[in-house]
Amino acid sequence: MQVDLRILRYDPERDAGPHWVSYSVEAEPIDRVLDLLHRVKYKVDGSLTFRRSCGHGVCGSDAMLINGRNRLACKIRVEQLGRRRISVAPLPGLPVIKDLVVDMDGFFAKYRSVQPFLITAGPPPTRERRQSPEERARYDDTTKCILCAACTSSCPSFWAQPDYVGPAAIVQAHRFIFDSRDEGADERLEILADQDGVWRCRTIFNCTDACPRGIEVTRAILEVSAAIVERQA
Amino acid sequence: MLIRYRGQEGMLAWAFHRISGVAIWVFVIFHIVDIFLSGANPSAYDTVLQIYASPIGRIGETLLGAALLYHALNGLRIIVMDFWPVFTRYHRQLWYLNWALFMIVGLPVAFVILKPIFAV
Amino acid sequence: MTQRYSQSGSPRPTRRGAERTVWYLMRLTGLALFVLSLSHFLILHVLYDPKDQTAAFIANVRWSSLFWRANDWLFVIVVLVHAILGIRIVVGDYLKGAVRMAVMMAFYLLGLVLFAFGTIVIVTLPKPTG
Amino acid sequence: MDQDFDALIVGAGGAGLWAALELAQAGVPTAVLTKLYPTRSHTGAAQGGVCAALGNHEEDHWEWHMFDTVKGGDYLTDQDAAEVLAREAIETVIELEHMGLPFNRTADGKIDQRRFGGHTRNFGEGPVRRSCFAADRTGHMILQTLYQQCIKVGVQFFDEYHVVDLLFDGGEAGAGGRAAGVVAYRIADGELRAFRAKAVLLATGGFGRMFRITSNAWSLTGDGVALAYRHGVPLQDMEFYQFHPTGIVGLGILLSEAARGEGGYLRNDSGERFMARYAPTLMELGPRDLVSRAITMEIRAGRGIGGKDYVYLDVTHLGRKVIEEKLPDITEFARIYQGVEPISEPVPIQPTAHYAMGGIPTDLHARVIRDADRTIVPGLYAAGECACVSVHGANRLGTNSLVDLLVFGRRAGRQMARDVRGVDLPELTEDAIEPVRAELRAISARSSGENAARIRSDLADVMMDNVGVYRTEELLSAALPRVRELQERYSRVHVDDKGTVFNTDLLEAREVGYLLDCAETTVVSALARKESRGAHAREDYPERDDVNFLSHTLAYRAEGGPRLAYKPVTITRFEPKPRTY
Ligand SMILES: Cc1cc2nc3c(=O)[nH]c(=O)nc-3n(C[C@H](O)[C@H](O)[C@H](O)COP(=O)(O)OP(=O)(O)OC[C@H]3O[C@@H](n4cnc5c(N)ncnc54)[C@H](O)[C@@H]3O)c2cc1C
Ligand code: HEM
Ligand code: SF4
Ligand code: F3S
Ligand code: FES
Repeated sequence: MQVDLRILRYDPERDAGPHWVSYSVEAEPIDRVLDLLHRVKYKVDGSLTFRRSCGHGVCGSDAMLINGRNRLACKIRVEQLGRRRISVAPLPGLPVIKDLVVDMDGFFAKYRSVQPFLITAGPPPTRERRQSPEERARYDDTTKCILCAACTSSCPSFWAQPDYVGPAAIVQAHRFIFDSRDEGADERLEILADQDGVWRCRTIFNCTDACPRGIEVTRAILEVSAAIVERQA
Repeated sequence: MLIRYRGQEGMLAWAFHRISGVAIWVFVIFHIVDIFLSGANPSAYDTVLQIYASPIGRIGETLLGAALLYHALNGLRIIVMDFWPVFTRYHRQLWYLNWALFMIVGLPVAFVILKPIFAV
Repeated sequence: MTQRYSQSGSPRPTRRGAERTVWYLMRLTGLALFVLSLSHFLILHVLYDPKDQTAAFIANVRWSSLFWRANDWLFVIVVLVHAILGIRIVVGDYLKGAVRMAVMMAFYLLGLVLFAFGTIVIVTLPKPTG
Repeated sequence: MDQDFDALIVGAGGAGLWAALELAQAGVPTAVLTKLYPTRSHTGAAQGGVCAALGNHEEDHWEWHMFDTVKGGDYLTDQDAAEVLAREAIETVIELEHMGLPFNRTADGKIDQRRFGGHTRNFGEGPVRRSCFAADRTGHMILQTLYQQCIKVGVQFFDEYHVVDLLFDGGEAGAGGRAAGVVAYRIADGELRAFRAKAVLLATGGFGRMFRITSNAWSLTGDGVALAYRHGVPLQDMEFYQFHPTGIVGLGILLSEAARGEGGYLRNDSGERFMARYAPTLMELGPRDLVSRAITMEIRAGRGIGGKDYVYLDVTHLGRKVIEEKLPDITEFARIYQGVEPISEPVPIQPTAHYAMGGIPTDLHARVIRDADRTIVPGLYAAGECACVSVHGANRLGTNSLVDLLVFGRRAGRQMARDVRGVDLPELTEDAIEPVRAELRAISARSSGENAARIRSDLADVMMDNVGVYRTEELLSAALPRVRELQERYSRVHVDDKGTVFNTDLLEAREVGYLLDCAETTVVSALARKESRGAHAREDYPERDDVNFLSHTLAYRAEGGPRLAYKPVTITRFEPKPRTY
């Protein structure tokens, strides 16, 4: 079948601003949007620019705004979109570099700001640290994050407050705060209790809806804010 | 952006919450001022009261009630999730529950408030 | 164009602020308002009809007891705290810099005025007459 | 515009990151250059696990692991390397746990382990639980954990810097030169920059994109391998390319061996567990080359599902709980990409190009060597999939690649930290970046010519059809001229995008050139190896021939096509024996 693929294109060296370009592409229902983008790039216009690597939803390269929602282009089938008309735009709220490529440096800087690494005191034991399956399960959900930015860039609170550390960074902090082996929770909670930390979340759930890994993002955020409040009490 | 992004229930719930919060503000300003008048200038207050009792006033009052009821119910939904994050899993259901309660409580109230318009 | 390589280290957020308290207060006042505002609305807009609520009615019936005066005074305070903090969030999302400061100042002032009005009327409204 | 470091690491997958960590901890000024953000590296796609003889469930010894590795590699494995691998696997896995890796746990809180293809107890008696795992996201967790540690110690990253050339001082790598740095193309704005260093590690991963059906990422184009080759380093054992038995039909996306490790079955059209005929002891847990061949035989014999080119992977009998808890990701892949529900239906699969056993030859300390005498190229190192130590021999066992990254990534970092002390920075001439600048300009300057994507697609077809699971003289010698023709077409490649900002068109065209180099050496090496060993299955020479071919192939770049030489295999403990499972 023919699909009308509309792409919000922008080349800083040629265009005054972003503009929609329409491509008529042959597609199977089982094709993914990434396949269509490749079809355009390889058969129509090689200058179409987007990131992608793994092609099956595990590397987090190709999050973009597809039919009004943030998703991974490699993980959404044409038939799931249910329309012959597909629109593709770069992730909202992040500076566009070219076509579908956005600047992720700020996103990663926020990620780094929450101390996303295990903090322990004292030398490690000779064998593995023990952790019960229950303790391991406590933070399982947030270990799945692939830092695709679909969540952060879908958040209206982030659009309004670009300094908001954002759901992805909180998810990463959550992964350590609730790891029984970690001893850096205080420091991390202190960071997230910042003005631009968890309090910016207005429980909008766009992040949870957008997460391609099915992480309960909002829940993680609220667990962190609850932990901060608890620590205060 | 807000319009381009096809948010789902959570985003709608938030948008309504914000709009209703601001709307109640407007009313609160009027309301405190007019009550103040009831002490400072009772006759002026009674004139203002006529506006509240008029059909337009009653419709406005219904809308205020709706905004307040929605904001209150959804505020509670947020608070519940804040203190028991597991409920985020059911945030949609909670929202629909809100609307059910909104209807159950809101319709009779609206009926009572609006009845005099038709009674005249 | 930004320097496109990662800075190492972990920049710590510096803007402390009382956001934690604000967040908590919003929830506490919200809970209180759930009771206060809904009961207020039900009593005064449903059980009684607005057209009956003349100045005399307020003075004679509604604020005939100290309890109701205290209740409504509390209500005014809680509403104002919640509403000011709430609008601060909204304004902060859409306005920046000096404009934001100016608008918030206006709201703080408005809040004070409203608090004064509310307090004055509750305290000074004459005791029931006749 | 130049930038100086003591050590440079090209690639931020598992191998590159661990090396970076070692160097940073040793206080060596280090930079990591990567064409993708580090967390996008393909190490993150690895699912099944990482083997180490921890013995958390049952008795296990590193000697057994070493034996399995040697036998799995069809005795082409260098046994000193396999010994290092099996021994150090244990401490690196423990170290990973200390870094915070969220392994699944046993009831008493230890690292959980499961079975994996080719891993056995007591020298082949039966399957053993050796693979340490974190659900079916082990690679993801390794990549994340190592990146986290790099952030912790403040490693300097140059994200989205595409390395397009290597620099040498005092002649090419193949002629006694010393590594002097790299040239990187900053993707964001097209700036070319020379980075100078005393030690350069190549950790750029594999090159599965030269095949049509592959589990590999789009970015796995053999950059480091081809660049080393172009500077005179021979490529070792390129004919050994692993096909993983269970790829999603048509797409190649991998359904991990973990599915079989947890007890999944393979079935043909009549529902038979056909592995009983090929590997009666290990059944579905036979090594990958054997299972892939078995599937191919079934399909050829018309026993594919409905006579088509695939068979079934059946996990339905494992039950919802096991499937959802231990295999969540691959369950999702089947649902999303095939519309199949693994809990109730068998999943259609076919072999998919997966892993390069061959690559840049190195010694046990990840130092690149340039001939059969193991002459070292000073300052140049390689680790990970792009390297060939050779620990995988003719066929890699499942999970051993991750072990390889950890063990030899770590060794590389340590060795580099030792080697840069007291050494001066090499000399770099002003115009060091000019050759590659000219090459890139030439591509951009052509206003018409060949389309790089077409060339890559044609290459993928040739390689899949002629250099796949089974090979013959006929197929291989037909492939060679076609690859050469593609190379000729490549000399006229052109791009649509003439800009400087994020020009993926240009970089992908460059990558196709790397793939062509990898493909040519693969075909030439495969033609010359007239035996069947591990992943290299020649139908015209079905037997292993230890008399003539118990040696590693080295393919040197030369006028008119690669020149081959051979290097002996290191045998320490285990004499070659017939390989049955
Ligand atoms: C789907 C799948 C599942 C797997 N499962 C397992 C498993 O369960 N167990 C196991 O042991 N192995 C598994 N493997 C194999 C294993 O994951 C890989 O061999 C291994 O991750 C390779 O790691 P690496 O560090 O060498 O390179 P990669 O992780 O591939 O990283 C390559 C790095 O090099 C960079 N790079 C490449 N070219 C350039 C350039 N020109 N300039 C700058 N940077 C560049 C990239 O940006 C990237 O950072 C699996 C592989 C696949 C594809
Ligand atoms: C009736 C009971 C009420 C409850 C339970 C309630 C609850 C809440 C809660 C929990 C929030 C925080 C939302 C968040 O952080 O995302 C909030 C925000 C807000 N409330 Fe209320 N509230 C009530 C009444 C009021 C009233 C009477 C006003 C009007 C003056 C008001 C104005 C606001 C405003 C302006 C916001 C900010 C909205 C936003 O962030 O988008 N609320 N309310
Ligand atoms: S939480 Fe989900 S949406 Fe957000 S970055 Fe991680 S994987 Fe992406
Ligand atoms: S969308 Fe934003 S407001 Fe909170 S719930 Fe998600 S972070
Ligand atoms: S390409 Fe890796 S997530 Fe889509």
